[in-house]
Amino acid sequence: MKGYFAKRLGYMLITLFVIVSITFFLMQLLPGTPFTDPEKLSEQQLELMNEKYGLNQPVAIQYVNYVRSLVTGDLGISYQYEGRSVNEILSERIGPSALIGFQALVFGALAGLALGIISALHHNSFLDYGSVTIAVLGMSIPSFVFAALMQYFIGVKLGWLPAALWQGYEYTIMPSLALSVTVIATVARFIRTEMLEVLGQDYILTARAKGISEKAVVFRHIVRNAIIPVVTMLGPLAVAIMTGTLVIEKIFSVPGLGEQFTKSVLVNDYSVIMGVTLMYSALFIGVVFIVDILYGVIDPRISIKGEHKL
Amino acid sequence: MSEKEKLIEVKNLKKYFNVGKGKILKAVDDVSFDIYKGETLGLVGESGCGKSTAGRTIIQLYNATSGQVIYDGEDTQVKKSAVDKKSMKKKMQMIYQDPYSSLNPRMTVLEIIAEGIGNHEVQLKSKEKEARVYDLLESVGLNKKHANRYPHEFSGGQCQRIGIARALAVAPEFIIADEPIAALDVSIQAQIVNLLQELQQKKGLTYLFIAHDLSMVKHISDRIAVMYLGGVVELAGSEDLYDNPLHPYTQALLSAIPIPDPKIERTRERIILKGDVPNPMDPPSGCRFRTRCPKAMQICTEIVPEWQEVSSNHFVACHLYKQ
Amino acid sequence: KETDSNSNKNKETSEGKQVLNMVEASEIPTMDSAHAHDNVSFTVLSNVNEGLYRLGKEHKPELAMASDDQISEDGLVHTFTLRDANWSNGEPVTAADFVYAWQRVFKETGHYASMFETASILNATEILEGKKPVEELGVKALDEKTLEVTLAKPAPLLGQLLTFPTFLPQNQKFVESQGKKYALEASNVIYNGPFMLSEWKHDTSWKYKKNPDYWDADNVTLAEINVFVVKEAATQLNLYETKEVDSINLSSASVDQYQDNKDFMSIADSEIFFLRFNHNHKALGNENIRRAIDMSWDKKAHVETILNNGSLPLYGLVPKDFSSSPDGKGFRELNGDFNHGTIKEAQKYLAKGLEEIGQDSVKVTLTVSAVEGNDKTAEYLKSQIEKNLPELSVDIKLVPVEQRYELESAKEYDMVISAWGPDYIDPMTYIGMWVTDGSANRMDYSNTDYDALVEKINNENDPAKRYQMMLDAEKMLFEDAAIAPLYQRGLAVLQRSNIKGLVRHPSGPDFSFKWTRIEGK
Amino acid sequence: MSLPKQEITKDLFVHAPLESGKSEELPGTPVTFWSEAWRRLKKNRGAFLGLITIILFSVMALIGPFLTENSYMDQDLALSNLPPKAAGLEWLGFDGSDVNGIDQYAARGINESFWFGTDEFGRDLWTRVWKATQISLFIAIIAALLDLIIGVVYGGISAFYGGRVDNVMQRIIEVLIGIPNLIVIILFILILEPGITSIILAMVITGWVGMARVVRGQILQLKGQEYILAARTLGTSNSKLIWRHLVPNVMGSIIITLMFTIPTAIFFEAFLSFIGLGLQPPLASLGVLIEDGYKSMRFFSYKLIFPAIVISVIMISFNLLGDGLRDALDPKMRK
Amino acid sequence: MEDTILKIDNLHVSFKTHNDGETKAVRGVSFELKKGETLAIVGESGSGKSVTAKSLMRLLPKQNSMIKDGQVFYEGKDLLKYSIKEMQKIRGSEISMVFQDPMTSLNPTMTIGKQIMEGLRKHQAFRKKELFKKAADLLELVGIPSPMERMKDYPHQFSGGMRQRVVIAMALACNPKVLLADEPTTALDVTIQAQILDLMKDLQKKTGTAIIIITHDLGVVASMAQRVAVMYAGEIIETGTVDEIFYEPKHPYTCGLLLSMPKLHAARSTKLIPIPGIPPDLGQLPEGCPFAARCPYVMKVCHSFSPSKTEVSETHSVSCWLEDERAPQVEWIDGAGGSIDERKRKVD
Ligand SMILES: Nc1ncnc2c1ncn2[C@@H]1O[C@H](COP(=O)(O)OP(=O)(O)OP(=O)(O)O)[C@@H](O)[C@H]1O
Ligand SMILES: Nc1ncnc2c1ncn2[C@@H]1O[C@H](COP(=O)(O)OP(=O)(O)OP(=O)(O)O)[C@@H](O)[C@H]1O
Ligand SMILES: [Mg+2]
Ligand SMILES: [Mg+2]
Repeated sequence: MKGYFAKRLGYMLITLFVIVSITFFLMQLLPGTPFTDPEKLSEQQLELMNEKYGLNQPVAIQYVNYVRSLVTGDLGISYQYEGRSVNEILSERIGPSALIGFQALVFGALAGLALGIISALHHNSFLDYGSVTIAVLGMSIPSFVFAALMQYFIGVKLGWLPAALWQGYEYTIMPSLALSVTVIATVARFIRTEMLEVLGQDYILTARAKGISEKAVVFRHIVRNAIIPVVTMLGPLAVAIMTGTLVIEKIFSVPGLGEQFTKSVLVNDYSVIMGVTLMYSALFIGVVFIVDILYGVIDPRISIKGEHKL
Repeated sequence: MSEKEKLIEVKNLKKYFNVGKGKILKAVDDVSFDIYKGETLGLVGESGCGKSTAGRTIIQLYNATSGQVIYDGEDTQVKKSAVDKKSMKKKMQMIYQDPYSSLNPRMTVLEIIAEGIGNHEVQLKSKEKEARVYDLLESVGLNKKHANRYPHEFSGGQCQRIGIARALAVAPEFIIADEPIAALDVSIQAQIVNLLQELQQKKGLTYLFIAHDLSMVKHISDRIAVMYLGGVVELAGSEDLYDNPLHPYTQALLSAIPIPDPKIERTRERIILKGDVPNPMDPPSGCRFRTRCPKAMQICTEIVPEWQEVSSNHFVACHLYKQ
Repeated sequence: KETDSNSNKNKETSEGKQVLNMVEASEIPTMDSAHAHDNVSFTVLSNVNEGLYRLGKEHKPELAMASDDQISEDGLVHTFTLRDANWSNGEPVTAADFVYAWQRVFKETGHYASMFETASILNATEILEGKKPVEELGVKALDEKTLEVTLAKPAPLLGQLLTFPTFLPQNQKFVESQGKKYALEASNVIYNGPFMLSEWKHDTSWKYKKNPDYWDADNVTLAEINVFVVKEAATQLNLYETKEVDSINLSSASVDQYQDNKDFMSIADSEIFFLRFNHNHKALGNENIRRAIDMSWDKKAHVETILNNGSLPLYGLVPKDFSSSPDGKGFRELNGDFNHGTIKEAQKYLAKGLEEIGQDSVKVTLTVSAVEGNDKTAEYLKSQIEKNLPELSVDIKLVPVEQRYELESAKEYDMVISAWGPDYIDPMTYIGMWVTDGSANRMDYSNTDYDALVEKINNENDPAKRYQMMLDAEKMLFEDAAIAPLYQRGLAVLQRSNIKGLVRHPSGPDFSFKWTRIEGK
Repeated sequence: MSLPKQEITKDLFVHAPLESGKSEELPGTPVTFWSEAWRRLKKNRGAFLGLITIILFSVMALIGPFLTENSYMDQDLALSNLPPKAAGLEWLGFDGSDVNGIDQYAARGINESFWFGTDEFGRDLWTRVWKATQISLFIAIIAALLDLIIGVVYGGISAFYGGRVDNVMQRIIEVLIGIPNLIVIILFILILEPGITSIILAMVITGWVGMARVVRGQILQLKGQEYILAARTLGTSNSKLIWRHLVPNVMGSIIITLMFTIPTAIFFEAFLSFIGLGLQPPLASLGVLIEDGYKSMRFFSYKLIFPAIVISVIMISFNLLGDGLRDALDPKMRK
Repeated sequence: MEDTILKIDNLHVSFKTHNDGETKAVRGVSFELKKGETLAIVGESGSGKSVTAKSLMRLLPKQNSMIKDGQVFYEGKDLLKYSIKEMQKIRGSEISMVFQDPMTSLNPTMTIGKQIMEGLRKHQAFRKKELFKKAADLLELVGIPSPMERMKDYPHQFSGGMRQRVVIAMALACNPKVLLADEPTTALDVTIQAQILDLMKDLQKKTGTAIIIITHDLGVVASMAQRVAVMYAGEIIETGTVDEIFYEPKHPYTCGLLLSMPKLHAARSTKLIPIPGIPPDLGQLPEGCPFAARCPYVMKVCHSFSPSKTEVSETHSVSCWLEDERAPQVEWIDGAGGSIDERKRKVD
């Protein structure tokens, strides 16, 4: 068990390291300098700035320096917001992203679950077709189209929720909703398929043959078994949500990681780009890791320890 | 029987699988037997005891971990030129258990059967190939009209016959039938068994007939080898084995088979084995059967019983018959 | 719950009380005046701090922290007397605060250290070149309230320049006590201006509160200003409509809808947009071809239809309503339009130019970054040029801003759409760009006569003569057709009509809130 | 049983064997896998509708720009920002009036009708929408095909050779999927010269991994199938094994995956355009048009609506078709 | 009859197929089960055995199945008229069922103990402790060593044979009067099969449960059942005691089945006689006797008219035109072991 964790952790670190290296060198290829407004900067001034941030050193040395400070947990200093450390920026930014991401995930998963379950239990009925339609629409209509429409209709026309900004809880609702659309659709579709699969299994017949109530059959046997594989969806969902935050945060003016990334990329804020990439990768790898662990915990068939009695 | 020519000699054949995490699964562990020309050797044993693995190793689908398979005096395990390998392949064929998964769903029956012909007789024209396929179809009780159909249009028995035709296409001398009837309905099983027997007579084929159903094996085989957990525990002529089973496992196996005759069933005393087949990754020491053996002795725990000929052509690996 | 009621309060108060809600497209990059180099920082700093001078309502420098500015006869030494004013932590604002802050700009390699050179402060050039230590900068604290600034040469623009945020004072004791944290949060800065930053949620919002200790606090009406960071124009508009904010800039797409709104106004800005030609390019090095391009397209239709935000067509370098001569005539009016020709003329120039370089047709790349709708401008330019000058074909190359800067500096472009906003309110901020090898030149334009003229302007103390020379310089630039001006930016603004005295400056800070008040309905 | 006994006459009771072999006869005509799949697909209403829509939109993407006299890049500022107008469709809102209800065509004295309206340059949006569809589809299809080629080769090699090769190749994939693809895509687009090629390349850089995994999984599964073993005992060469046995059987999964890669690629392209990493004007993809439309959706909502509808319909169609194909091609659904 | 516990009368079950067709899986099945006896249903794959069993339990999938006709009397009451709630009370407590594949008939994510207790709790309101004890006792009864510990294990930790034991323990938890065992040993190895059959016989002796065992293995029938029903294409074509079926089969299909099986004790030279052809498609049944196409004794009438049931003896009935008085007298082979040549001659 311990060995397994250590090994997995090792893998994760290697992956992260590879990602850091790739990103670092990719960044070197990015055209332009990280200093905003060089329109007004003289050559001389630029040189001084480069020197100050160590950007005039050979790439290899910069790389070593970066990795060295990374090991100590220091992600460097932003070029865009002078003097502010990347760690600090990220720690501020992660909150909103995590909050809307989490809400979107929870709400999306629950709604998707409900939709999927209804759909599967009423297979080939109108309820089913309705849910499937919702799911397909949710997967097909780009989230930014959704977000734009929501902002206009719910925020401006109806005035039910704040159209944008980040000033309190009600401001988190619309971005979360917009973000959850993909989640709902994905989960609903997945659950539906899984449920149908489980419905055809012999053990459902066995359960019914025991005479237990239909409710118990549905929830204790069908839904439970159908939900387990949803855990594997967490990875792709995390990616979908990350992708989503990039535009959703922009549209709703949410001060999150995604918005930070798009901004930093356009102004070559190297250290922030690196930081966000690292953050996203770590999050993603973490999710994958947790998924594996969770799977082992939820699904008794998969045992990390590998012990099998007969 | 001893004057019969040996077609295949299997000597101390071992096939181990590396199943990861440093674990080794001894699917076939030190197996030796001969197959004579023109005979049917039955191979029975419970699921997972290594029958298929043995068959596949003999036909070189797997590389043996150690040991030899000598075919007509030639060691098949020795590295050979591609041409030799091909001609060797032509001599040995296999029939599979699952009638559906053993036929490529995207090929017509014609293509399926012609494939082997094409591989070995490259110069053959397609017209000639077709004619050959039609002949083969006839010989398995199907006809020309079936040639352009796809496997999913056939019933299980028909698929199995197509599989047989495919094996016959390269005119082999030796066929391994790996549970060819296990997936078929009772009423269809006889069709296939009869066909196999008929073909054997016509073409002088040699069979290795793998099954877990002893009654069918007994019906078709001249001799029977009984496998348990990777090893052959007993080998004898089929009547001999039935009348005089020596190994406690063979005895139990025979007694476990329900006989479709109520009168016999009512009076029969069963030897019911305790427990299950042990995990092949972690087999018992000494004799592998000892954990379920009603006659287990102290020695069985310690020493692997030797493979010995107890009476003429009756081999057994059991401490009870130590000479 | 708390935030809940807060936002409601915002809505209420924005209609009656002295609270203003604004949007800004980006976060405050820095609150450290030594580093500030962008409009957002400038705006915040100018409202929460105060230097010797401040930009007045009419964008003229007014004495601020200094109550007096004594100029020596040779015009080289300015002696400032400071007011009795305090920092927000109670410490008095002293002359030493200025000395410390100014020197710190060099020590910290601030972006705008070159501003000291522009202002002709003694030894600024040498310090920048590393030839002299910072301590030799021409600024000295004679006593607690007297500051002496020595110049390398007389500088008629000094007052104007000193309004620039780089010249703001900083309190040494406080800065040093904060160490690395200085200016990173609202609580890590101290204020001596009309407002204080009372809250700063990075990337989300910040809030100004009236500074009760400000020397001129009596004349400050606004109690609170909330600024929200909103990047998307569409989102800004939504917020205006839901009354979350009181003033926004409209994107061109929305102008039509609001043109007749009582809150709508169109404001001319002083940022100019122009085509920079690479003078090393075979075809674009040719004056006639450049001129042909400049004349070939419909600038009026462009600003009216494509930009549609109050921008003006530009036929010169110095924008309209930016500067006027000592006798009160506008620069633009004095010099008139350049290269304002017809398509026929353009075609003639092109023919001539093509003959000179011996080519039948020319293919050029137009580099542009997608800010300020420049991509739209580029599309229009391409279509116009190709239609009116069939011998020319234009490829658009869309790049991120940073990349555009790099390509410009390396002169790896044929034509590029550039912009220039004034650093101070004087035509020189535009004219100075084009001297040979100037850092803003970036197109290898070189005219020794022009260089000499600029040199002369810089040393001229007589305002009238100086102004004439600047007019001549612009003429010279356009005789060469060195650049092709595109337009002068305008802002289409939607602003509640009860907001009065919200001053928008053409250079430096975007807004001054000092004089702003909200009138009842 | 229910039949009256009297009908059953004595003469019926004679031995009447069927000719032998009759029971072996198969009904109907031979059905290939693909024709079977096609039949199944046709029965799936959603999928079939999706297929028709895709074909329709693809055709429109090709001929749509030529249905009017306007080219996608011809500007005429006199015609700028005209609302959609189509004769006969006035009741649907195609009446040429703007948000304030003013008929812009009448107000400006324009006789021509623009079905989808015009943009601020006076370019015909009908032409532009279909041109954009063409470009979006082109990008998506090329990217998906590249994914396919790389994925099939990589996954195929990994699974077919197995053992250490597979191990190493899998480790590489594991690292690759740890990288959030969007970030890499964005970085790559910034590094490469902007344009269609870089967008395609950037998407392919991480996109092939999915295909590779699908192909590998499928081949690993197929490798154990008995017909592959049979082919090997028949002495079939490796190349024949791949081309005749593995590829045709993996094809189904590949096509299904492809059907889901294409909309993903369309989406990604639109997404990139939306955050400002799009194409070089005057070329436009659906994403570029949507981004443009989003900015002016208040007053010129038609600028957002048409491209948004087109992209959504295309995505829906591909998803429906993909679902349908999965049902039609999935061997699990077969007998 | 007093001792009849279950009586199926003229059961018809159909499935909707994709192209709006209908698969008539069960067509007029009638039989009865007496208290404590074992009835075997044999028949080819797809002949409707499982569907019959599932109909009794009302466990057919709702969406595409229809019980078109017939009655299922359990202790005199028609189960088909029961509401779902009432049916749930019957299931597991009065009638239980064991399915073919032990690998898939247990919920993989629930412990064995929970799965056993689930049914117990529903039908017999035990307290938690008692429930546990009872469940462990059941495991012990079906021969699972150290049942207390194994209660907490998941199905994948058990071997196939043990799982089938668990399933049987579950089925017997509430002492049902009828046990439906749908091919309970088909997926198991012979030695394990022997264990399970032994166990079932043993338990039947102890509890007196009536068993319907579904199988296609005539050996299992011979060793387990007192009475046999032979199904073909959705119909029961012959019923009788084991001895009647094995030694005096009346239907050519039953006969063919017996002749196509190898006999362990017979001489090796005995040839098997296969039934030619393949079973009919239940979607498009030909008119007349469904076996006609494969029957060696087929007559003209068989192709057009369904044969009616003929009582051969009190316990033995068969549906075949050969039993009609007008049919030519065919001489029956005495027992399955009879000479083939003899039969052949008669056919020709
Ligand atoms: N490719 C393989 N890799 C690892 N283990 C294998 C492989 N093939 C077979 N085994 C293992 O080897 C043992 C013997 O398998 P084999 O298929 O030979 O048994 P069998 O006697 O044919 O069983 P069955 O009757 O179920 O076909 C089993 O435990 C099986 O799990
Ligand atoms: N859920 C279902 N939907 C549609 N058809 C079904 C369904 N279940 C069974 N059938 C059909 O009903 C017929 C009888 O099936 P059944 O399962 O009763 O056969 P069986 O005698 O139990 O066969 P086996 O020995 O293979 O278990 C078959 O043709 C089958 O295709
Ligand atoms: Mg096998
Ligand atoms: Mg069944």
